Amino acid sequence: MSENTAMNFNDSPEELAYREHVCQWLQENTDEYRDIDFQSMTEHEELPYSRRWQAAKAAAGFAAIPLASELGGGGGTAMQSIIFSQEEAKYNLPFYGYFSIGLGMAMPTMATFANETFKKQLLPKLLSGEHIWCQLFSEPSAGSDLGNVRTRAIKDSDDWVVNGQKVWTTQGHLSDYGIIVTRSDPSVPKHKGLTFFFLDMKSAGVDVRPIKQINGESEFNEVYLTDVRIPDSQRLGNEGDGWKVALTTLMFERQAGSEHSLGLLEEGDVMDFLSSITLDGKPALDDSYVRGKLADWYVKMRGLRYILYRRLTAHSSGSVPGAEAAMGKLVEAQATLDMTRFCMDLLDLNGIAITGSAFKALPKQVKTYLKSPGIRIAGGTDEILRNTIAERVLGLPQEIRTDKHVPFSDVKG
Amino acid sequence: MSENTAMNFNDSPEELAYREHVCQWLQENTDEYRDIDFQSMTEHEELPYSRRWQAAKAAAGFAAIPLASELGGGGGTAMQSIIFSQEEAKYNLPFYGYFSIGLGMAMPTMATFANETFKKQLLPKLLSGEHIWCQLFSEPSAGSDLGNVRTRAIKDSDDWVVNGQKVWTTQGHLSDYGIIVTRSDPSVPKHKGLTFFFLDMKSAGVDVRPIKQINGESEFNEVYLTDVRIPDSQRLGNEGDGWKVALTTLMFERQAGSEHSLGLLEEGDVMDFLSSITLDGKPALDDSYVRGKLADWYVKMRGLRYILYRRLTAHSSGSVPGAEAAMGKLVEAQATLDMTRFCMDLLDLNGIAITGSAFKALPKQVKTYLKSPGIRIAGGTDEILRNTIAERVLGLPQEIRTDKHVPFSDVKG
Amino acid sequence: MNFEFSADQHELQNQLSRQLADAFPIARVMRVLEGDLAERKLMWREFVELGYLGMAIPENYGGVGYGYLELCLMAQEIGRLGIPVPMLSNIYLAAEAIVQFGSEQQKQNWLPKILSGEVNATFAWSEDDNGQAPDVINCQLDSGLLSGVKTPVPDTDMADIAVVVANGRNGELALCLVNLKQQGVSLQPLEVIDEASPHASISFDGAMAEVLGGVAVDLDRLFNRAAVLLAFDQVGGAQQCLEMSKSYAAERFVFGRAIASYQALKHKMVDMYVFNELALSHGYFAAWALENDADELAQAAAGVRLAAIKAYEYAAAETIQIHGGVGYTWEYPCHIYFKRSRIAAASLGGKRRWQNKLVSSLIESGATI
Amino acid sequence: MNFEFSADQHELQNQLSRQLADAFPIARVMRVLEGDLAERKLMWREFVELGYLGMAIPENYGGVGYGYLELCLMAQEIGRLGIPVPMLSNIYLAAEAIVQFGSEQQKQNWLPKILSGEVNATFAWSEDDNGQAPDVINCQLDSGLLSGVKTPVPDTDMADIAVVVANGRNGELALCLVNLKQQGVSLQPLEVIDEASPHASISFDGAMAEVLGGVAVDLDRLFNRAAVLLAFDQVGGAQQCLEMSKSYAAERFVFGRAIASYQALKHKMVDMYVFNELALSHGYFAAWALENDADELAQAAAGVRLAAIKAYEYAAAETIQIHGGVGYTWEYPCHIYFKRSRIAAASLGGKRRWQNKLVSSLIESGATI
Repeated sequence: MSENTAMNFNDSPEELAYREHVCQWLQENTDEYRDIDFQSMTEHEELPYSRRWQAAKAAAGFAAIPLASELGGGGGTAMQSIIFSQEEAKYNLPFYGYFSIGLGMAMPTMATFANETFKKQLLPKLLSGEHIWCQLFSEPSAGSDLGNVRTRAIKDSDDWVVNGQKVWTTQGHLSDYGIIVTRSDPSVPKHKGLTFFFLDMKSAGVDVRPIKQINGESEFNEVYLTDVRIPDSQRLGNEGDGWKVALTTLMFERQAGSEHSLGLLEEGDVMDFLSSITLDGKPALDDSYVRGKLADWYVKMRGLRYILYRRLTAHSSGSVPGAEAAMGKLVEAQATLDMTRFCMDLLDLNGIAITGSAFKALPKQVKTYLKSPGIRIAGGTDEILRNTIAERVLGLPQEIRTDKHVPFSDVKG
Repeated sequence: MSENTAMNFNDSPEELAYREHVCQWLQENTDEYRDIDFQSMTEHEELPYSRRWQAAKAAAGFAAIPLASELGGGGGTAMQSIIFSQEEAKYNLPFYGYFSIGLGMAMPTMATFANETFKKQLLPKLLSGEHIWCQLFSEPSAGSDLGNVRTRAIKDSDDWVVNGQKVWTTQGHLSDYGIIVTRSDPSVPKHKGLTFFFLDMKSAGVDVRPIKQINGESEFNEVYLTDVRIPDSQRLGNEGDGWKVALTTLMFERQAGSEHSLGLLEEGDVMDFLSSITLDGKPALDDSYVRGKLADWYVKMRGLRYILYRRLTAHSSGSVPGAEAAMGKLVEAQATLDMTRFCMDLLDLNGIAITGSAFKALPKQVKTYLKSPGIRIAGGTDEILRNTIAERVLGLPQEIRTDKHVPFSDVKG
Repeated sequence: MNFEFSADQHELQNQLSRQLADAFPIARVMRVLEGDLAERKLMWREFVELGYLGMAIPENYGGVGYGYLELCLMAQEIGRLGIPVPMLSNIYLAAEAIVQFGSEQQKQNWLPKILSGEVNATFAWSEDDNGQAPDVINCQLDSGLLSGVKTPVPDTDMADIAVVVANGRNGELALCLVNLKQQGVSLQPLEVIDEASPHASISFDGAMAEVLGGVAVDLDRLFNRAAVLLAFDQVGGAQQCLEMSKSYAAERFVFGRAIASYQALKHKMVDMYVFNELALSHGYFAAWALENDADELAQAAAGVRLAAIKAYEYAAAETIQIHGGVGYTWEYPCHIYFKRSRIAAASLGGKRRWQNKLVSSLIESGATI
Repeated sequence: MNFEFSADQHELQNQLSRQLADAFPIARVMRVLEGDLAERKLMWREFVELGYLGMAIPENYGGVGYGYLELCLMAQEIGRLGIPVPMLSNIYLAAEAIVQFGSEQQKQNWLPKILSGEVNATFAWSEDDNGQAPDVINCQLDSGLLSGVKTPVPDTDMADIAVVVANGRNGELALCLVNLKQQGVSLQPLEVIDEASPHASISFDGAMAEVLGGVAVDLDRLFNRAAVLLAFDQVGGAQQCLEMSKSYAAERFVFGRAIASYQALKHKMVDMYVFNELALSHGYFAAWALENDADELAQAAAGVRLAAIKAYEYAAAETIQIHGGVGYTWEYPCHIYFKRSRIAAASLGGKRRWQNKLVSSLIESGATI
């Protein structure tokens, strides 16, 4: 329920104070990055800068602002986190997304389920960027249907022996640690026989292979696990409770992710581009076809921002973000593809060139063209997100399921 | 398979000869209707004219051109039927759709399944417009799912006693005869216990009640059947074969219907309207927003016409129209609503007025606004049509069905 | 930053929701659609008597003295129930025009009468001109006499007076108050797509008219303010369409399953939900801008108007589709919303006009999408 | 009226389909995407040797002497298999320009060389100008010497000569033939979104150029003709995307069911099918107009181009979506089509330009939608 305070679209006095604090800290701590061209660096060239920036944020309490302090976070508000992100975005800084799976998923899960020794040993290094973490959930036949995990874990004295294949492992090739869902008992229905661990990615038998994407880059990996031994002490949650632990992790992810938009094609990119070109000799922004499209996207993109603000207010008053957070990605992913195509189209044949374009704003759009199909899939396809919203927000009935209540070993597919 | 003749978008010599024949006949036989204002007539005022026109067409062999002669039709080609329709549309004539269910569905079904006495007695009067026929298929819980029919037929010596309720009966209130699907055996699975009849709509116990639509008109009816006796001689097909007979009827309907588009918002209406107005002081057709929309609709509406032409050529060489005919209604129904809204929108508040508009073309669009939701439903909703195309044209698997192979009396809903 | 109505405001909304649902059941709305305009007048009188009409108007003019945030929430509840009361023409436009542009004396003279229901006002801006330019007005005001034709004018079954958009003698836009019950004013009722929303052409032939405030008025500002309020009505209607869809789809079985379990309909309802949430969230921002008379009002109003048109038109058409055949019958309430959604989309000017306003305001303010 | 290709034409298409599938398996296409341009040259040589290149060109110029209907069907098969051969620049534009506008001697000189693969031509029209007006060309042809920059120019990895759109001395549009292997011509390769479709900037600095035919040429006519042929390539690609989607969806199980049984994906594939059929059917009309040089060509070309852009872009994006994660990997062939679909959408100018052309031709001809 909302507080009994007036709706206010501007910073409250407390927020303003926090913003000033953030601004001052950023001013004092970002000089060393200001003139570095991170865009043209390789991952390995950039990573040391990223770690350094992350360590600075951790030392100053900005590394995990909204995460509860008992989970290792800053215990701040979601609004503070947004304020920090808004201000941080104004500076030239190295990419710090390497740490987001660790901070958003691994850290709260570890804080909830790991023993004290591991927490003390690992969480500070996670927070400071010394360690990179990944998550090993998806498999070739367990994407939308996470319950379909086949990677097998068999108990062997104090260890578990794990065999199988994981896929879509973001930053797997850089990771020190990972969290993983395995099948420990195939004789019970699919959601009941899973067990959750964390593992050292340097363990024997872990083979990380980059997946080449359609844009030629490799952000994801396949991870082959061959007789990988995981100590039972690295089990998170009870044997057979892997599904529940995974849901908890995903809920943490949703909380962490709910504050940000994809930002592939950032606000202003489209407007800037359209301001810079002419059509048939007149400014593109005078053209009524262009204006109509622009208005459509404004309604979507700006609407998502307002939805986010509403969620933040709700979050600030203690409510947990529900599946309606899926809406943001659903709308933005499609809009990104549409905006991208539209911008490219207005330039005729010049719209296909990544280099050599006279239009400064465009290479970003062109690169986004090859990324946008991926964002409509990663983290839940449009169709899965619609199912989620239909069932969890609108309360509509589930699809008929033929794979429930039967032993996993009997499920088709 | 196509003939080995060159693609030709113009009339062949035979077609040209037929067109000339049609043109001449129309010129000679339409004078009496030329100056009559049918638009402002009531149904009962117009109907005698409609019957007279239908009788004239029947006498000249134009009443059911494409229907096989063994089914009572003209035995002509689909192309001839199109040519006749194209030329007929150029004249001011009374509405002749009253006879289309009779000609398209009842006549071929009767010709296939009724006994010789009935055929001799009834088909000529159907063809000449003396009798109007309706079909009694849908029920309150048997719309998309025709197999769900509950209207009960119980054998009683040489008669069947029929009780139940039918709905969406077009022209039911005008009809002399109807064809009807009933459930004769609820103890077998849903598609197996149906039996098909024709009945005299003046029989005791037949109560026809018009359904008021959202536009205030009533094209459809509910028909309540209370102890209606139908002689067994009026059974069409075997007892329990009602599903098969109904599918045959629907196939005939598809053949008859496949040659025409909905034509609610006819070609040219939108273009005419846009040519007649200005936006911000400039011709609407100069506006690039308007041009973009117009181009989109051209692609759809003109594309449908070319699809129709392709189907006609296929039809001419003997192939039976498949479920791809569903595509026409699917695309046109949505496009009609969109075009309608768009035209109304450009006139701001003037776009809501049926009378009093300065823009001659508009009242048609405004009336279409209140009709278009109906055409997205009648004859199969968008969703059912997509299922049909998916399963019958693309060969994709059916939905999981829980209502097959169980006695109808046990089916939920 | 607090992007939520207050607890008190939500409580007021709940209370309104209950009161209005009790007083104006769908059967009464249907009676109006059937052409029973006496019922409409009765509903309006009862609505006035509930005492919320002057929600955003100061108490010294007969108002309740809440604010625009509360008025937005009331609009949402009216829209949800599809109640055929003349809020847009009478309150969001005419009364608001008097508040914004009227002299002190005009406010004191007219507002209490309007808010008590003693006088019903309407707002006449549209003209039957092929020019389709927003600012091309042919009605002429000269020495206190008004001549020209306004069409369509809403709610003419009830209106006693009209606030009319006209050209002043020097060519500036002027608003004037005209008593409709005088010689020199004649009404010609029009058939429009919504039977519950009577409109007419009004001819003025040298009718006496009282100029509102100074001669040059900022009509855009008035339309922006009304657009925010109308958008809440639209969102309320769209939300109700989703609710009706959910209920019907849960109860209707086809092929042995509730139709709500089919992905085609589930995903359609998700799309409704998404459009509704986008519109509602634009509404939050616009309501704040309206209440605070913020610089962002023009942009916020255009944004919420476009979002609300989209949401309502989609929801109203698709709830008919989800209902199938019965959705197309007069008996089911879907058409109340299908008709209202179109009237709302047209009432302050169509989509293209607001797209242009939005982009112009983006360019002016240097804002980005 | 006969709205179908002849039995012979369909037989030719089947034969082509088999031959091309045998000769150019997807693995070879993938090799080109990996940057192996030698493989691309090899594929082109093999393609030339199949002997169909001059499908629509008279035998006395080294052609095969079929017609444009057959060339359309070949384009469809090339598009279906995503073969990275330079048909648009070399055959549909450059060779066609020589056929349409060249002198008899130019035809005899150049066409046999192009059709035998002895000389590869490209077509250079685009310039890097913010003006974005179709007819604003800055390249200047003066006394047989060409100066200016064309960018992007397609298929520059193979091209020996280019047909270049330039301004003649009197300001009329001119086409000229330029040997690219001469001093005064320099190439700057560009990175574009499709690795299998090399493009470059070409600077001409007083390069020797041979004017094609008379000086003023009807460039629209050439683009209209090429648009029809390219559209068949696009439709072939779109159809292949649907086929890949159907196969994958039949084999992939989620929640215990083939994903092809979920309505969300079934209906998506139906939408692909509908867009494809609309485009193909516009294609039939346009192919007829092309073959018969009908008055309707301009309208038919714009119609099929817009329909084909829509169909291909939808199918190529949605086949990735239906494939899920693997669809976004390099390993699966979806991206061949996703990239080709965008290059095709840009290659003869974007959607807005063709919308304008379509509506202009509708207005001119008094046609209706």
